[in-house]
Parts: sequence; structure tokens; C-alpha cells
Amino acid sequence: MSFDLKGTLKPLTALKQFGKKPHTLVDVPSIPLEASDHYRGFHYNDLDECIGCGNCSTICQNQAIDMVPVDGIEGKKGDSGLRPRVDHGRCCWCGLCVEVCPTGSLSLTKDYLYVSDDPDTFLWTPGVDNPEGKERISFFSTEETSLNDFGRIPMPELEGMDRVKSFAEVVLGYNEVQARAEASRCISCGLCTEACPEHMHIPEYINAIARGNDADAVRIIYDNNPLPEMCGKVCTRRCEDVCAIAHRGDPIAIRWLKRYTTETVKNADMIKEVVNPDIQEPNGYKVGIIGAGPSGLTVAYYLALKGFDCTIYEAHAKAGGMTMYGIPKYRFPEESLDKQIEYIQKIGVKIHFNTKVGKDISFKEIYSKYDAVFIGVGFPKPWTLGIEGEDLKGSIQAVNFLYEINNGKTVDIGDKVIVIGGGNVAIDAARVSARLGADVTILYRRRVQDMPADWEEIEGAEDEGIHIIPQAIPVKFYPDKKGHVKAVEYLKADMVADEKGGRPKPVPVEGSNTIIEATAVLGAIGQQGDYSFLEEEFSEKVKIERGRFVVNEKQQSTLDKLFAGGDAANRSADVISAIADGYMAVKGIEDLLVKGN
Amino acid sequence: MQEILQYTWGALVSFVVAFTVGITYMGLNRKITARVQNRIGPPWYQNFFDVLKLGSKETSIHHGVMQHMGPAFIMVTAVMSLLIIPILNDNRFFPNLNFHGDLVFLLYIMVFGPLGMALGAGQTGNPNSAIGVTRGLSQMVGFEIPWVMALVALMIQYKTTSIVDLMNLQAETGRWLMFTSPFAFLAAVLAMLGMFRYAPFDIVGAPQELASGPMSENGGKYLFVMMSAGSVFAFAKLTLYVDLFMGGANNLIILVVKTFILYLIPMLYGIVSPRYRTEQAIRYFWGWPSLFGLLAILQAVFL
Amino acid sequence: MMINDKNSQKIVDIIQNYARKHSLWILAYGTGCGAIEIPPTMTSRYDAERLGVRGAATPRQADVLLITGYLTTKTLKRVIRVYEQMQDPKYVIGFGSCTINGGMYWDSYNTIKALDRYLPVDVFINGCMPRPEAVLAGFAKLQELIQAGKADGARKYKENLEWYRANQKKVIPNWRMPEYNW
Amino acid sequence: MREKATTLYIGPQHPGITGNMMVRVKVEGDTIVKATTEVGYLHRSFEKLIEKRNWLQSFTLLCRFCVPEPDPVEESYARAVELLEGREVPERAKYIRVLVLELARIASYLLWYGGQSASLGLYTIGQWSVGDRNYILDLFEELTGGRVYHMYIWPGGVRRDLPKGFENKVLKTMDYLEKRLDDYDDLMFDNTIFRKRTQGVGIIDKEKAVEWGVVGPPLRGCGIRSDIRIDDPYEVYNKLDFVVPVEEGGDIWARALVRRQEIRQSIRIIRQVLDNIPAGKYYNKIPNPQKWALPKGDAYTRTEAVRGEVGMYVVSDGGTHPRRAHFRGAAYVHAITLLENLLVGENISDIAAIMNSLGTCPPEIER
Amino acid sequence: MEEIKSTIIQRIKTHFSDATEKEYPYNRVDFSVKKETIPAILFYLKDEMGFKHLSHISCIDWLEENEFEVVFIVWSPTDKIKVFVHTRVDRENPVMDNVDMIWRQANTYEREMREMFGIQFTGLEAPEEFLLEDWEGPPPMRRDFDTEAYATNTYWERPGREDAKDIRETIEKRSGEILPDFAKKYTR
Repeated sequence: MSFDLKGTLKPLTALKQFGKKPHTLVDVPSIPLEASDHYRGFHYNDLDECIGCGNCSTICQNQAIDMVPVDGIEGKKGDSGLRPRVDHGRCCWCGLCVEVCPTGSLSLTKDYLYVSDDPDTFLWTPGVDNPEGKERISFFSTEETSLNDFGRIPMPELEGMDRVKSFAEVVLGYNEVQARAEASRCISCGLCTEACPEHMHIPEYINAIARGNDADAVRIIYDNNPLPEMCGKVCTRRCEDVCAIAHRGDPIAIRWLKRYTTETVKNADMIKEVVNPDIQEPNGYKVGIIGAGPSGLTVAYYLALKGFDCTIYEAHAKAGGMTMYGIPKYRFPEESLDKQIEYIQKIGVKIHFNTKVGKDISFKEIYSKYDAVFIGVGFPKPWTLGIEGEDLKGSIQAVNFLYEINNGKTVDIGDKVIVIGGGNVAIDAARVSARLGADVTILYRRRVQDMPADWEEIEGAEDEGIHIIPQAIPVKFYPDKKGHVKAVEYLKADMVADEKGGRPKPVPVEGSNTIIEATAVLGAIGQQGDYSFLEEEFSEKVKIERGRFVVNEKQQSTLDKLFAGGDAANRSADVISAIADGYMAVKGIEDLLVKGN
Repeated sequence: MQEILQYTWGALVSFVVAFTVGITYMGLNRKITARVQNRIGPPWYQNFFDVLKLGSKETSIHHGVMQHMGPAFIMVTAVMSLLIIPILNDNRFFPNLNFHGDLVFLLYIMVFGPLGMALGAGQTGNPNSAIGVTRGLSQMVGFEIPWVMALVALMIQYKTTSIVDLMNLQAETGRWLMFTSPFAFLAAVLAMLGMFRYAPFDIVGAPQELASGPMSENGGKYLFVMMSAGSVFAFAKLTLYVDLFMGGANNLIILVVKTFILYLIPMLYGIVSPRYRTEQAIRYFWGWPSLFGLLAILQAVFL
Repeated sequence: MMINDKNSQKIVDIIQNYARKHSLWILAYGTGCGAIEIPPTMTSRYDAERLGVRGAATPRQADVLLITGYLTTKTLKRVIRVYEQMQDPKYVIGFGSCTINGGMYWDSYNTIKALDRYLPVDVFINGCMPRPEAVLAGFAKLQELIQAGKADGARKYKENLEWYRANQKKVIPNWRMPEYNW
Repeated sequence: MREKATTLYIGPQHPGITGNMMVRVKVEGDTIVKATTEVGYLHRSFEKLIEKRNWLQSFTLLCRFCVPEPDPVEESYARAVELLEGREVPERAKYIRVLVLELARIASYLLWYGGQSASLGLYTIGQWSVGDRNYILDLFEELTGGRVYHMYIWPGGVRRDLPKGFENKVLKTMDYLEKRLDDYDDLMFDNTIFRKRTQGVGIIDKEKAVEWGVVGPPLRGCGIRSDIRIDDPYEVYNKLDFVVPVEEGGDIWARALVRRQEIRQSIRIIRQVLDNIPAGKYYNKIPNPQKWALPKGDAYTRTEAVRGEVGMYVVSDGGTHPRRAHFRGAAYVHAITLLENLLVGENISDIAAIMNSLGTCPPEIER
Repeated sequence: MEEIKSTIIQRIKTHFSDATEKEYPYNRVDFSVKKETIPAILFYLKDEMGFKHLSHISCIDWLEENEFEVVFIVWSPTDKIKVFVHTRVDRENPVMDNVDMIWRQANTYEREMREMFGIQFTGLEAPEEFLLEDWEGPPPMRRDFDTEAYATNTYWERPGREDAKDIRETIEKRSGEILPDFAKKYTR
């Protein structure tokens, strides 16, 4: 019978705690404890910043987030108009939604207390139900912590000074690894599809690329775009403007990914093999198409797939329209266009080259011969500046200049070229001139950031040593003794804010006249349509406003049988809109002929 | 007639006092325990809420008559002990049913309760209850030995079996029995640890082992009765100790102070102790406490 | 007795509710991962005993059944048994997302999604895990409901027993349980 | 004379059971003659669900594998993913991971203090230690944003950098804890009743221990120095100076002593980590989680948790979702085959104590 | 360590002709064997080569190949090396040898595999049910068991989320995009 004195008495020292201050938080639960600075509590959503991309909803493994319409928020391009609603019966406050939010609008707050006897009250729309949450944000993602990849995989390009030595394609294209990596950045929200005039299935084909399934990507792309390689190289890519990732980083290189995909199919046979289109039995309808530009080709391709007999009349020796003759070869090599035309021809589309409507064949004949007619003639005629000396020798329209060059001819431009304008044509003309060995200067009325040309093009031009003089309004061309252009005089302009809220207007500054020397001046301030081939009986009936055909949403003009698209019908003046027009016209023609409405 | 009325009145008053004080003590126990455990703890009157709530619960468990009897037995035991134990020195307000030989009677009646409990618990069919009862009885066998030894020592030493006699003795000499019979007191106090069933002797209901043992099938009103009986019984036991060893009390305040001091012993020891295993508990009681009991008897016989 | 009188009944009710409100004995049954926040709630930092909350070892003694998170069908069966063993008045607190709409186990083949379909729930606490503060707030809410006489889940259960039973039997394939013996 | 055997159901609703499981024991008198563990009350089939989650989404499920100490699971999964992908982890992240793991170890041990002592009826320790555990959880809350579920250790590093002034807070908490640990010792380890209850109870045979799959503190309580932090070092444990405590005896007492010393070693490790933590990156960013595919292959990583070896077997079929993520917890062995063996011949009073001393954690078994 | 690893490979290959090995840059060696060899190789590893500790047993359902892969991971406390033993079991007739006489705890793993994958272990003595109770469906860890569909059919879900919209649908409705059928399987 031993006795452990220490073991009996030592525990009694615990009783000294009686006199100590209790650790209990007295105020809880009446005043809940303030959570720490990084606590993951209830959600808060900045409704104005949120674009409703739904990435939070996608990442949520609990399917706790619904995207729902919210009062006072309208959808627009780049904003779905939906906002996340969190089911607190699902949420586990892991914060993944915050980490993947591309805009950073979603965050978690310090609030964590909600108790109710009604289980149906656990659906919360952050930002709507807790507008006061903004002050209580505790867990948010920064560009550093975000799980979005904000950095674009850089596109391999020729060095600026190497480029001007030849007409070799500047952009080298992604290799497979780069393409997969770039495609993996996509969060597949689909906001881009709305911005794309053609509504291409962008998330789907990017996902296919990311999964290493290039053939599927090609198939998905060809579903509504028969000229993807063209788009992959020269598209104005409005999709990238609204890309969710672009809010805090570089947009996904959607255009380059498309380009990568199309480059995986090396020739027309391969395209046919990969796309493996389902060509339907001929249905006996015949459709005539005027102009083998993007819109015309699109109409022909999809109608051909549906069993229509399509014939294209093209004035020039090659198909492609402006993409063939207007876009310089370092941007869009001829081979890749040929490949696509060849594929379209393989599907069964007939193209009559060197057949100018109105000259070689009359429009009336076409109109009577076919069940439906599509006009996709584009804007071949350039606008003129309307200033003194414009008709001098050496003053060339940039469109004509590019046509000649692309046709393999030479144009004498000397060694000092001035390009007037800020669109893609102007930049193209400038860069082509640089490749011909000239020292090029661009005069543009507004600021550089106002230029309608692609920023990549502008940067490329600057890399190639092209000077851009912004806010310069040409007023006069001076001739030399031979009647050739010698110099250009221009006025500097101030940008004056437009009272109506439009973009600022350039206003010339008196007395700021500057004269620069030039051996050639290339005017590139826009083009217009030329519908002289329409006989009077048609031009009376067809409504044409501001140089464009008036069409309905199916591209049907005021004449039932007559459809129009491309530059001749829309104001966007880019390839993808032309393709979109063509695609809609296909529906219109099909509805008209097959379905009969 | 007058006497019967007075007795009834006294019984009622003593029950109310015992109930109130007992419940308050348990509340204080929780409060003090909480403070040692670094927290605020419930208010001292928390146990009144608990009892009231248990009383207001609907009870719809039927395991048979004996289950009803269990708590009743305990209650009867508690009240009986209370009535026999003199509450104050002069029984003016609390005329009790004390008589010669009540000490011996008490020894019996205090066993009566747990036995009833055993019957009730056996009826529920819950194996935990059955094991709990076995444990309770084993433990009782343990602490009864020093307890009986202590009482026997007192009886031998002062040649009486009446509590009142012992109290009067202390009042006359002015010397408390805890000083004149220290061994008996030690044995009795150590036995009291077992009687109160606080740690380390809470083996009967040990939640981690038996999920509350005999009480596991008793909720609501059963528990209400048991809890009330427990608090009354606790007060009765404490009063008995005060009467026997600490010279009784002349008024209620002194009684409350003395009983509370006594109550602190099992309570504080409980806070800092884990639980014994059953055989360890019995071995404990048959160790030092029994030795003290033996010494007490030796002292009584030879001194 | 005087309890038959309506006003007296009201007074009795108020007293009873007051006592019930201040004495909530929770059943020690950690049904899910939420059980990890119960020890902090009951111990020194948060000390739920201040509110009269206290653990009870068996269902017979308990007033409150805490469903701490998800319930597998296997546990649900035991929980139903436990709930039916509890004595009136009894309350159920649903703990965290899982009890409301399945939580993160929404697609698991072994867990139920909405607890109130199978047991009457008086209070739902938001969180995954609910912090101890939230748990205490849940108790406070329950107390409020009890005082107002609105925590009547047990009555609802009795009245709609058929409906509850049908739901329970739908997810518990092999129903080998004694009938409700209150 | 053979007594009649009674069957007792310890659990699933039982205050003495750790978590939601059941031990069915056959007793003769107070002695257990047969014990059977029955589990499945917490089976959510994480591994099935993970097949439907992508590599990153799985993380939210992982911490639920074992609630008292979620970080080792996160860590072993993160490490397995890194092994599969060949992703580098910055040095700073490795230190932060060790910090988190050790803080979690302390938190879990504090919970064990409460559980072990409460299983023996000593509630005061639990009130103290579980209360003090909140100070560690406060640190976690500040660091990770969550009290219990941290989801902090990610492939490629950790999710956020240490907040400003965090080091000081950790050190202060460690100082406080060290003082408190002495109080625990007075009440628990110096307590004669505690000693009587634990010594000679639940003895694991030293010869058989490794074969039986005993790991962690129970194995070290048998006198075998085995710790994955030393044997199969991960993160930066091989750069840190600490001792793996070993006790002889194999009973609850020995296991308790091992844990008592380990919590002090953890404090020591944390101090070293804070002294040596390098500056720099804390995170090698992973790609967009929706499209993040891992190369084909499999990886198995082990981490030393308080309960012992935690393993994570991850298989990738080259896709964005795990093909299989199979988790191995110490309790998978401890609470079933080992416990069933250990309980035979013991007193029913000791079931809870033995279970606690083995660190039984049912969610780890059932997942 | 390289030496130890090559010794291990040497010894295993001489004893078990069907073993094919795979090495890793860290302390890991993999062997693939026929399923009949499993008890023998595990016995050998444990008793002769000091791989006393059974770390893990796992099973993978290769639905496409119509096979189960069972992996045993053993650890040598002396050599500090992990050895993985892989084997393939036919999915149509999944029968394997029981190994719980080598390590008692293998019993638990085998019970789980039996329940979750439906692999039968000859001579395994344990109750049928392990984690599940009254389960009537197919073994749930098999890849062809769809847990989400099962949960949706069995467990009631709280309504109120019907107006849940996929943002893509909203955009498609507004933009008029028509997703071709074959592309739908590549949804995000």
C-alpha cells in the first residue's frame, strides 16, 4: 500500500487557475468575434466589375454557384448580364471561385454568421444581398495569386529589321507546345462567341487544342467558317477584345490558335480528310454568286454542302477578293489562300475566273439563270482625299498599290514614301513600301491610340522603322518639274473633345504648316462600292444606302432572290463579318428556296 | 395533532431547504469547475433551470414498473435520510424523526437507494445500465467499509447510536469529533469521496465508458426525480457529516458554510482527478481509508 | 387543476419555455466532420455552458440533436433511431452546408442532401465548418425560438410522421427498425 | 467458471468513441473477450468524388479526410502531384509548409490531450488544451483564411505568403504554449491516478509492432525509432534539428509520453523554421486549373501526421482529372486490426483510453 | 542507394521470372508480376528482404483495358526503400489470392477492395459489409458506376435552383450561336 504523495498533490496545483482570468470570450455570441484579415467568409461581388463569365460557377466543385440574371444589369458584348448566386447549402468557402475570377470582382468577406430556421433562405447573390460587404473584403485574388494565366505565350516573329528584307511571313506561328500552353489559358467562358460576328465555337475548339485534339478543333472551326486560315492570319479578332482574361492580363491568342489549328492540316486533301464534311445529295437548286471574296466563298461552301449547285463569278484571276489582292503577302501568304480555295472547289463549287459581271456577263443573265443570287463584290473603289495635287504622278491609291504588288508587278515609289491614313490598309501599304526599300512615314489625323488598325500591326510597323506622325492633316501635294509628287504639306491638329460624347475630333492648328519631302504618296483613307454592273431595272428596285445594300438579318435585299454580304452590305469591313454575312445568307437562301419562306 | 402538523411542516421545510441548497451547491460546483477550467461557466442557478426543464419534459419511456420505482426509491431514501438527520442543533424549526439507533438505521437506508436504482436499471434492459449498477454496488461495497468502520468507531467511542447524542456531546464539550476522533473523520471523509461519486469515483455513470450507466435510459421526469433526490441526499449527507464531526450548526448560515466547506473536498478533488477503474476504486477504499477506519476503531477501543 | 385555465397555461408555458431555453442538453453524437468544432464550442474559449448548453450522454437525456454536417445513409438510420428515442420537447440543429443542400458531397452516392426531408430541423447554421461563434449563434437562435414557442419540430414530426417515414424509407434500403415508441 | 458473455455496443452514439464509429465488444464480467470494429458511418466516397474533380478541385475534399489535422493530407497530395508533374517548389514554400504541418501537429496534439484525458474522466485538461488550441487555429485563420479547413498547401507551393508580422505572432503563441504545457504536465502526467490508469494498459508487442502496421507515436511508444520525417525525409525536414522521442513499454502511458515530448519538438522545429525561412517566391503558379493535365504515371507520398503515416497514392491517366487518389491513414490499420487485437483481455473501462491513445480517426478509415 | 536498388532488382528477378521492373530516381522500385505470383513475392519481400512494413494496397480500375490494377506498396525500415508490386486482374472475373496471412492488416484493404471493386479474394474471412450497408448497386468504385446520377435519383435536392443558367446558354441564346452536336462532347 504505497502512497504517491507527489502524484496526489501536484494535480491540486491546477486549482490555482481558479483565480485567473477566464479565457472565455464574453461577448460571443451577441457580438460575434471579428474574423481575421484573410478570413474566407461570405462572398462579395462587385457587380459593376463582374462580367458574368461564369468561371466561378465552372470551377466550383460543389456546383454551389448559379449564374442568374440580376435586376439592373443588362447583358452586352463582353458581359453576359448574369451574376453569380451562391447556394450556401453547397458552398464550402474554399475560395477557388475567388482565385479564378478573371476580373477580380469576386471576393470573400469577414462575415460568416447566418442562422435561420428556414432552409430556403440560404441562396445568396453576392453584391446584391450584401452591398455593405465591400468594406469587409478579406480574401481576394491579386494578379499574383490568381489562378488565371495572365501572360500570353509570345508569338515567335521575325526580327523587325529582318522582316523588311523580304515578303516572308512575319508571324511564324505557334508550335505544338506553345499552342497547347496558350490554349490552356482559356477559361472557356464563351463571352467571345458573342463578340465574334460569326459566333464561332471558340471555347470548344480551344479546348480541343488544349486536349491535344487538333483534328477535332479543325472540325469544330469548319462548322461555321470555311476560311479559317484566312481568319487565323488576318482576323480583326473582336473576340480578343472581350476576352475575360483581358481584364487583368493579355487576352487568349484566339486568332493564333486558330492559325495553329489550320496549319496542322497541310493541304486541301488533308482538310477534306479531317473535316470529312457531310455533303448532301444535290437538291437541284442553282445559286449564282458574284465575287469570290470571303462572303461569296462562304455562301458557296455551305450551300454546296447542303446540295446546292453554286457558281461563283470572279473578275480577277484568283479568288479571295481583298484578302488576295489587298492584304500583303507577309501577312497572308498566297499558298494558304490557295489551299482553302482548292478545298472549297473540291467540295463542288465552280468558280469562273476573269469574268467581270457587267462586262463579260450581264447581271440580268445571272439573275435569270439562277434560283438565287448573292452579291459579295466588296468595296473596290478608293476614296480620294480631295486636296490639291492629288492627281499628280506618284500619288497612288494604296489599294491599287497593294493590288499591283500582290499581282507580282512593280510600282515605282522611290525611296521616300508617305502614307496617309491610319487603317489596316495604310499600315499594310507602309510596311510593303518598307519592304520595297523605302523610308516610310505615316500621316494620321488623330492620335496613335485612335488608329483603327490593329495594335499589333502598328507595333510591327514601328519595329520595321516606319515613322508615324499623328495628328497630321495633309493639305497639299507639291509637284516637281515633271509633275511628280515632291513634297506633302500638312497641318498639325489638336484633339478637341466632342461635345456629343463621340470620339475627339482633330482640329487643324493655323500656321502649323509643315512640308515633308516624298517620292510617292499612298492614300489610304477608305474605299467604296462600285455597283455599275447593275442594270437600271435592278438598281431601281434594289435599295442601296450609303453605298451599301440594305439587307435584312438573313442578308436578303429588297429583291427576294437577291442576297448581299461582305463590305457591300455591312459596315465592319473585315473578313469575319463578311464570312458571317455569307453564313447568314446561306440560311436565307435555304429558307427561301427549300423551306419556302 | 399539533405535533404531527409540526412534523409535517418541518419535513416540508427541510425538504425545501435541502433541495434549494443541494441544487445551488451543484450549480456552484459547475461554476467553480468552470473557473478552474479557465472559463466563465454557467450561472450558479443553472441547475434550477435544468431541474425545471427536466420536470417539464414529456416522458414516454416505458420499460416497466420497476423503472418507475428506481427513481422513487432514491427519492424516498433521500427524504428518509433527511428526516432522520437533525438539521440544526436545537430542533426548533426542523423537528426530525431522530431516535436512538438512527445511526444504524441510516447505514441501512443509505444503501437502500442504490439498490432500488439497481432494480430500476435492471428493468431497462440496457447493458450499460446493468454494468453501471454492478459498478455502483461494487463501489458501494468499497466505501461502505471505511464508512461503517468510522461510524462503528464513533459508536464504540461515545457509546451511543444516536446522532443527536453525538451532537449534544460536541455542544457540551465544545470539541468537535473531527479532532477527538481524527481517524474516524479521515476514514469518513475519504469514504465520502466515493459517496458523492465525483471523480475519481464517478465510475457508475462514466460517460466515456458506460454512457451514463444506470441513468442511460432515464430522461425527463425520471432524471428530474433523480437529480432532485441527488441534491437532497447530498445535502443530507453533508449535514450528517457536519452533525457527526463538525459539531452541528446552530443556524442555517453556519450549516451552509460548514457543509459547503465539506462539499469542497470531493468537488475540488474531482476537478483534478481522472477516473479510477472499478477494482482500483475498491482497492483504494480498502487501502488507506479502511486503515484509518481500523485505527479509529482501535482508538475507540483502546483509548 | 388550475392548469386547465387558459391564462394559467400561458404562464406555465412561459416558465417552462424559459427553463427549456436555458437548459439545452446536446447529445454527444458526432455525426460528421462538424463534430470537430464542438469541442472548441464547449471548452474554455467559447464556453457554451454559459448558455446552459451541456452535453448529454444518451438520447433519453438529451434535448438537442446536433447533426454536424453530412449524413451517410448508414448514420441516418442511427440518427433517426436516436431522434425517436429522445424525449419531447426535442430540437434538431442542422450544422453547415451539408445539411442544407448536400454541401460538398452533393454527388456522393452515400450521403443525403437535405436533412429537413428526413428529420424536422429547427435551426440551420451556415458554414462549412460553422465557426464556434456561429454554433453559439445557432443556440441563441434556438433559444429565441423556444422562448417564442416556435421550436416545434417534434410536433411537426409527429403530425407528419407518414411523410417523414416515407422519405426515410426511400433512402434507407433495408428498414429493420422498431416502430416509433416515443 | 466461464461467465456469460454480454455484447456491448460502443458507438456510434457514445461519448467514449472518437468520432462516428462502433466497436462491438463481447465482455465477460469487465473483461473483453472479443472486439469487432464496425465502420462506414462516415463513408462519403471521397475517392469516387475525386475522380469527378479536377486536380485542383480535389483539394477541397482532401482536408476532410481527417478533420483534426488536415494539412498532412494536403501536403502529401500536393507532393504527389508535384512528383507526377515534376514541378519545382520554391524553398520558401517548403519552409512555410513545414511551419503549417508543425502547427497542425501541435493543434492536433492539443486535441489529443483533451481526448485522452477526457477518456479517463479528467475533463479539466480538455478544457484547457482545446481552449488553447484555438490560439493555433487563430494563427491558421490569419495565414490561410480558414480555422479548420485550410486548403493552403497547393501544388507548386502554398496559396498565400506569410502575412505581415505573422512570425512574431507564432513565436508569442509558442511561448505561451510552452508555459501552458507545464500546467498540463502537473495535472496530467504527474497525476498518480492518470498513471495508474494508463500504465500497463493496451500494450503493443514490440516484436510484432512493425508487422502489424503500427506507425507513428504508438510505434515509437514501443521503443522503435521510426519517423517518416527522418526515414523518408520530405520538404526541409532533413535541414532541421529535432529529436524523435522514443519510449519503452508500448502501453498508453508510453504513447502519451511520446506525444508529450513531440509537441515540444514541434515547437522547437517551428522556432528553427522561423529563424531560417528564406525570402523569395512562395508559389510556382500552376496553369489554368480547368485545363491542367498531368502526365501519365503514379506517385505515392508519405507524411508523418500525429496519428502516424499518412500516404497518398495518386494515379494519373494523362487527363485533367485524377484517375485515382487513394488515401492511406494510420487509423486504417490502428482502429481495425490493431484495435481488435489490443482490446482483447482489456477492461471495458479502457476502451476509450486505448482508442484515443492510438489516435483513432474514423473519417480517415472510411473517407 | 543505387546499389541497394540494383540488388533488390537482381534478387527479385532471379527468384521471380515473371517480374518486370521499373526504376525511379528516388527511393522507389516497381515490379509488375502476374497475379499468381503475388503471395510468393510478398512473402519473399517481407521475410527475406526486410520489407516488413505494408504501407498501402490500392486498386485502380482501368475500364478501357478491362482490367483492375492492384498495387502493393511495402517499405523497408532498414533500407529506407519503397517497393511497389503491380499486378493486373481481369475485370470480368476478378479473383485474387488473399494475402492477409502475411500482414494481418491486408485483411482490411481486401475487404474494402471486395466491396468497392468487387474483387474476390480466395479464402478471405471477414464480414461481407465493410463501409456500406445494404448496398444493392454495383461496386461503387468501379468507373462505370455514376455516383452523380445515383445521388440525383436517390436523394432529394432542395429546389430553387431551377433558374440556374449556364452562362454559355445565355450567350448562345443572345448571339444565335448553334453548337454542332459533335462539339458538345468537348464542352468546356
